[in-house]
Amino acid sequence: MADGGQESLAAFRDEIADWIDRNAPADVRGRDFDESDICWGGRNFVFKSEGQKLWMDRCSARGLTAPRWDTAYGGAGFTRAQEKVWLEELARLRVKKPLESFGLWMLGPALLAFGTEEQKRHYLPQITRGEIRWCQGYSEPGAGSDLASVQTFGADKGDHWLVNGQKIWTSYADKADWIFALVRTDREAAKHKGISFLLVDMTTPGISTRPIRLISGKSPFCETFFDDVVIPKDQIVGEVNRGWDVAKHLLTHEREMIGGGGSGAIGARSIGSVLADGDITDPHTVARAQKLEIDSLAFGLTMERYRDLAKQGGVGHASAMLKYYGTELNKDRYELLMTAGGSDALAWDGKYGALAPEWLRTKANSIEGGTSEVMLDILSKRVLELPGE
Amino acid sequence: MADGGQESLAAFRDEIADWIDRNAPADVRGRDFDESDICWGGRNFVFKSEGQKLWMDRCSARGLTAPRWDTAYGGAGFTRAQEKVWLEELARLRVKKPLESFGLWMLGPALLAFGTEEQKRHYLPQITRGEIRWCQGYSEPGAGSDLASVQTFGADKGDHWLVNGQKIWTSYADKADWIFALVRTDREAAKHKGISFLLVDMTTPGISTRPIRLISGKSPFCETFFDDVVIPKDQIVGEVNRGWDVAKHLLTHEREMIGGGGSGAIGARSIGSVLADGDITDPHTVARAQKLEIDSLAFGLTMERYRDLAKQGGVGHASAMLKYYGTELNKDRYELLMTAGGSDALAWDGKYGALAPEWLRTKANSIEGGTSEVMLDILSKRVLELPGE
Amino acid sequence: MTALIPTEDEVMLRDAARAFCEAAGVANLRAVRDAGKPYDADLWAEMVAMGWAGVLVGEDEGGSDMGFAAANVLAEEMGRSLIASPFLSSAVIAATALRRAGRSAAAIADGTATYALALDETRKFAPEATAMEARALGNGFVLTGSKAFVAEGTSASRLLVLARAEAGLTLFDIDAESAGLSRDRLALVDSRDHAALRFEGVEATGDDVVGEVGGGLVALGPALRAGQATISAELLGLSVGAFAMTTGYLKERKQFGRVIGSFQALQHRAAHLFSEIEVTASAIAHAGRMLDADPDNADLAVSLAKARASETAGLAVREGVQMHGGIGMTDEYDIGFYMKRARVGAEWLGDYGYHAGRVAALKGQAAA
Amino acid sequence: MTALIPTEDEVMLRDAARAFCEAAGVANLRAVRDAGKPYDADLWAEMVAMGWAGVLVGEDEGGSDMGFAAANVLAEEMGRSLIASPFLSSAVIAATALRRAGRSAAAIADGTATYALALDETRKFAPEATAMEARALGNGFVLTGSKAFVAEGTSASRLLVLARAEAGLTLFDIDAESAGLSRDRLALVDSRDHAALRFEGVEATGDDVVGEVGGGLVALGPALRAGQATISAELLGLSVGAFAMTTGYLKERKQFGRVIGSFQALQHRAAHLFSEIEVTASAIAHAGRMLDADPDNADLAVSLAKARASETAGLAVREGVQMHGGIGMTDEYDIGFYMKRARVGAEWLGDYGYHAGRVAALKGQAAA
Repeated sequence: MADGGQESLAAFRDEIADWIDRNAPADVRGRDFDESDICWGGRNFVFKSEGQKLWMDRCSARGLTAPRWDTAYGGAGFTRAQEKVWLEELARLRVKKPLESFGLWMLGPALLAFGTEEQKRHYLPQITRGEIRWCQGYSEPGAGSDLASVQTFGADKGDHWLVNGQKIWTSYADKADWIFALVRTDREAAKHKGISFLLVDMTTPGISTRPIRLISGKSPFCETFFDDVVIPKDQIVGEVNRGWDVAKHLLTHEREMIGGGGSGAIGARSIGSVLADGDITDPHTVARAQKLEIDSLAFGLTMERYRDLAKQGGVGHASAMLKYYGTELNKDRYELLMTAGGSDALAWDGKYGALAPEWLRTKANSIEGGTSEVMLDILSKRVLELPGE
Repeated sequence: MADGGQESLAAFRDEIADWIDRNAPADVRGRDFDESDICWGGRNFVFKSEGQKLWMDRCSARGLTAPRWDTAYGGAGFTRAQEKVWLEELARLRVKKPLESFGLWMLGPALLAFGTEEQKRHYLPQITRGEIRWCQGYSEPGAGSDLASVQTFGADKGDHWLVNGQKIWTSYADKADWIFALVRTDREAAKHKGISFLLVDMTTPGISTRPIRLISGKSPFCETFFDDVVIPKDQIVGEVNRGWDVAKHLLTHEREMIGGGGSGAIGARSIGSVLADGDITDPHTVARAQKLEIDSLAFGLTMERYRDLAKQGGVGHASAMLKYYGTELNKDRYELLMTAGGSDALAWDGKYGALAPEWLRTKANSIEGGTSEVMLDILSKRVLELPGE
Repeated sequence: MTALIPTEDEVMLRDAARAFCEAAGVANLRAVRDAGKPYDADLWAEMVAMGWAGVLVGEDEGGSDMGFAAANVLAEEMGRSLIASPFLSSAVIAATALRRAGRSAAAIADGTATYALALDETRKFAPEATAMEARALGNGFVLTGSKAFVAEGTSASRLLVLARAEAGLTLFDIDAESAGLSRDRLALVDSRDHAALRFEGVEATGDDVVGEVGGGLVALGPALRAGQATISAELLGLSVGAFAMTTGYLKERKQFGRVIGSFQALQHRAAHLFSEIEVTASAIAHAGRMLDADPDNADLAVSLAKARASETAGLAVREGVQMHGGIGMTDEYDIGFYMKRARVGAEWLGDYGYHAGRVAALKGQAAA
Repeated sequence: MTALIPTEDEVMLRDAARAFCEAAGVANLRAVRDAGKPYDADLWAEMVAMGWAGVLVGEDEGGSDMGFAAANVLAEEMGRSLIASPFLSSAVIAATALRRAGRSAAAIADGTATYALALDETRKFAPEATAMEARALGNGFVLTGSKAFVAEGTSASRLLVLARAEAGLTLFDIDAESAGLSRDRLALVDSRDHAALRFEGVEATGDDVVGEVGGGLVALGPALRAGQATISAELLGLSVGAFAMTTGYLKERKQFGRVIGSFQALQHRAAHLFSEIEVTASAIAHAGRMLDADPDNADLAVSLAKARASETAGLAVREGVQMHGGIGMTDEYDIGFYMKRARVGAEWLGDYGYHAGRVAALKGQAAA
């Protein structure tokens, strides 16, 4: 389909709407979806309904699970404008997305940028068809914000690496089929220079996982252990010891996903939903609620303005501001919700549902995907150009 | 007078009260005093009234302008307890203090600690009699918080130093008779090692002063210029190139004077005085006023608690907390007063008097006597023992 | 009034309490949680044996009668290590109420009884708005209604209940196993014992009234002040404990090739938090002294303490979790327990807004 | 609605305005102050010549009619360099009021008249509470009362005055030299032209009424929104100017042997301030767009802008002075001028609390 003007886009809209309407089963339509409705795919995935599986299969057959990817790799070859129309029509018709996954969000873009043609043709269609579910192996205990301090080591054994070490914060590692991981392959090189970006089948002997319990309760996060794991040499993306380039590329991607706290990814309850009972009149809580409303509105406009700026040529490192401000704002919002909710808000599962665990979970907003402190460092050094020590 | 128990202290109280009552002229009694009532002494001082001079002379004849100094140096040889009684009785009888000066507060203590016997006998009585008014020459343009980066240089000319350079923030330099100043006397030595503490007659050829106008209006501060100023070698306190020891001693003293923002030295209007009209009901201002009240009360108790701690053996560097917290609190107080005062508070001299210039003046609270940043550095390194870079 | 620093006796008490509480540590609360227990009964028995349960009970009743400042010392140390126990509800609040009303508190001191305070009916602390009905029946009363947020509510053997009789609010001292009373455990974030209570025609006799019929707030006043001061002390201890854990971590954790405590931005935030804790400590010390010296005029001191302590604890735990980074988010690490207890403690017996309003009202009166 | 980033035209306007305002610089305000003048008349004449005075006046009346977003661009640049002029009072507020009422604003566009808005009577912005009397007399009115805080009050040749007639609040357009009117200069901290006005039987004709008798708030509404948005833009520019001065200083000033901008604690505070300024800039951009696209529904956007701008400017100047240290306290250095203007700008046309309350009320309606 050509990258046409408004006219052909309107025709495209009709066409895609019609296709959705004809193909989306009842199970994936017309109601409020929650987290349990997400289709993650993969070998072990338990579909919520037959319709969920049918919808994924029908979409992937048309390349619609990765609409902007080339048809050669299982995509639909859409333009950005067409992808937008597809998503708009899904929303309008109240039909849920066919597939979500770290493969689509992260590994795919990395392979498209750094993979060999062979890798693209092998791995990408597995992702678009929902056959293989990926997880991400970056962080390590003791690394924290300093992601490049990778200790997991792959010893060069000729035709394979022998990997030992430990990853942490590997979301859904216990459910994933493969993992893409940063592994140190040269201990002598400078910190950022000796890392490789490896692809590993989770069923390889020597890999084990353990879920992490958070202060907010159960979580999708795991620890993942590598104990003499054999990884063939062709399971690398990019060059040996140049994995940091791939990782940086993906981190930028990730930051954009997590940022923008006031809405979207992080999710946010409205203050009114808890304050509305009208029995909270003390000036401290009222003033905080008003300020939060103001700051949230202005932050929402800022996300909009930055999208406009991005279209015009990019915002560069200033996007770190969105991550910083949005996550701090979201934490403030939940602190206020807890105050407004009073003793009714203190239960793990009470009058306001899971408000308390949500509140605790927001505390990670300003840690994951780059801490607030790292964001402020980026802003001061890259944007304000304040000198190093 | 012996350092007696409660009984002899009671007798002392009667005696001193009786003496005050018989000797204090009407001019120095029984009304609210303001800054213009302060007796600073010195060659050029214009006494506000005959009684003001009489009271200074009568007190100094009894050593009461420096009650705790030895009688050999013009003091009264009081114990700390006796001095407290003297001050209490002055307050009770609503009689003002006979003399205030940098000589009493700062140079005197420095001479007592570091001066020769000859210097003490020469300079201290001039101070207690209000004959010589001193000012302080520490800061330099470009030095700021880094007091030891003294650039004013005294070249060794055998029997004298030839001094060139510039001081800033020399309070009342335009009214003072002598200045005590930090002068670099060795450019080769380490930063803190090549400084001497010199005493200089302001009438010495080559010294000039210029008042500094602040954002809040006129101020007692001056710039003081040294242009080939000849300073005899005996006008030094302590050893050559060891002036930093003297300065450090005095800085501790100064910090204690400036600290404790909520009351005393810095002065503070009550919020009620401006908020009381009752037309300010917005939750933001009300919440800020309530919080300020809470924090001020708790800070007042903290000053009390630290005094108790000090009596028990000292608080060490934790006193930097009082300077930090008190001055920040006072700035908050004046920001709130300006909000509460609305447009009536915006005038240089309006419904609330000099509220606006007072507000602007508070901005210096967290700069002078060690910035808030320096205080936080002291707390983190000396009290919390967090490591250096 | 005694100075705002601890007396020699208080220093000794503090040192002993600290050693005891640190030996149990946060591990004790974790074990209590994992076992689904209200608190560690053996640990509480030891506290009783040390005289802590009787800290506010007269010596004639077997108490140690050490006073409110001493109770604060104990609560602060429990807060540092997050020790769960009926100390505040029973040994502080109930003991004070019973003693002031001339009733025996011997069972509290010797540990044969523990009390809970059944007061809050809505999500915010508002004693004056109590709606639970106490209908007169013969010489006694019948209690009907519900209580929403009762600390130690499932484990207490007795309850102090505020209810509305015809003559006004009245405080009752009843058996927690009374007929018509049901207690539902609330699973709150701090993993301690809380319950929602339903009273369906629970009978009380005239002897069960604490103080005067219609004088419930008078009877409860001194107990509330004591409880508010002591939860403030616990929150102060909690702040100190979280802060110590955090500065400890700052000194050992390395990132980007250096100890993170060497980063000046974190240093200044830590120094600021230190300052807030110090200022709050003064308010707590003052509240303890006022309660011992002039309890009926301690309202301002107590509200000042509770407002400061609630706010400071919030800051201490937020900075604590953030400065710990990812590890601070894991249940395996202790800092999250501090955050959860700080939240509940900030809410209980009046939040920041409630006590800030009290301070403003009381200062307004003083100025008038 | 147009995107929240400047159009090409706006970029050109901004660049031209920036060059002009920076050439004058804070030195211009300093000279105005030291000479005791309300503003630099020559500079204002140049602005008029460039079409700035007519930015909101129709082309049929000799205006440049560029719209509200453009007025914001100009105000932001004036704020950056603290240029004093009658721009807001005359070219924005009065021009909007007159134009909406179908009256001529030609004299504003060509600079032959400047206007002041005589509104506030007490220390806080409260148009609804206006008490000044407009007594009917024949076909006209007699105005009696006082106005407390009138920007450009001594220099304006004409006044917009809100007063209370029998039919309700009414807006008048009168000669500033009318008999019975006295104007006393207020020496406010920002060194700009402000006055207190006394009206003692000042006569106005029916023709002097802007809009309808009794419809004063209707007539004033669009003008107030425009003025509130534009003072917000000025405050944003002021924040940006103060911040640029501060980061410049951080990069050059040395202490303890290093550039102070290398201290991480200052870096993080600067980065936070940068974030606040960026977020406020979005609110200002949005208000400009809303006023151009849908002015009668711009209340929320305008109050959002004024609340954010007032708060951000306060933070920018407090950090500015503190980070400059001692030199920032001296009159010789410019940063203090920013602090003073920020204070007056935060107060004028409604402070943070006023506009926060408006936002809450308007959002409440929207949700209902």
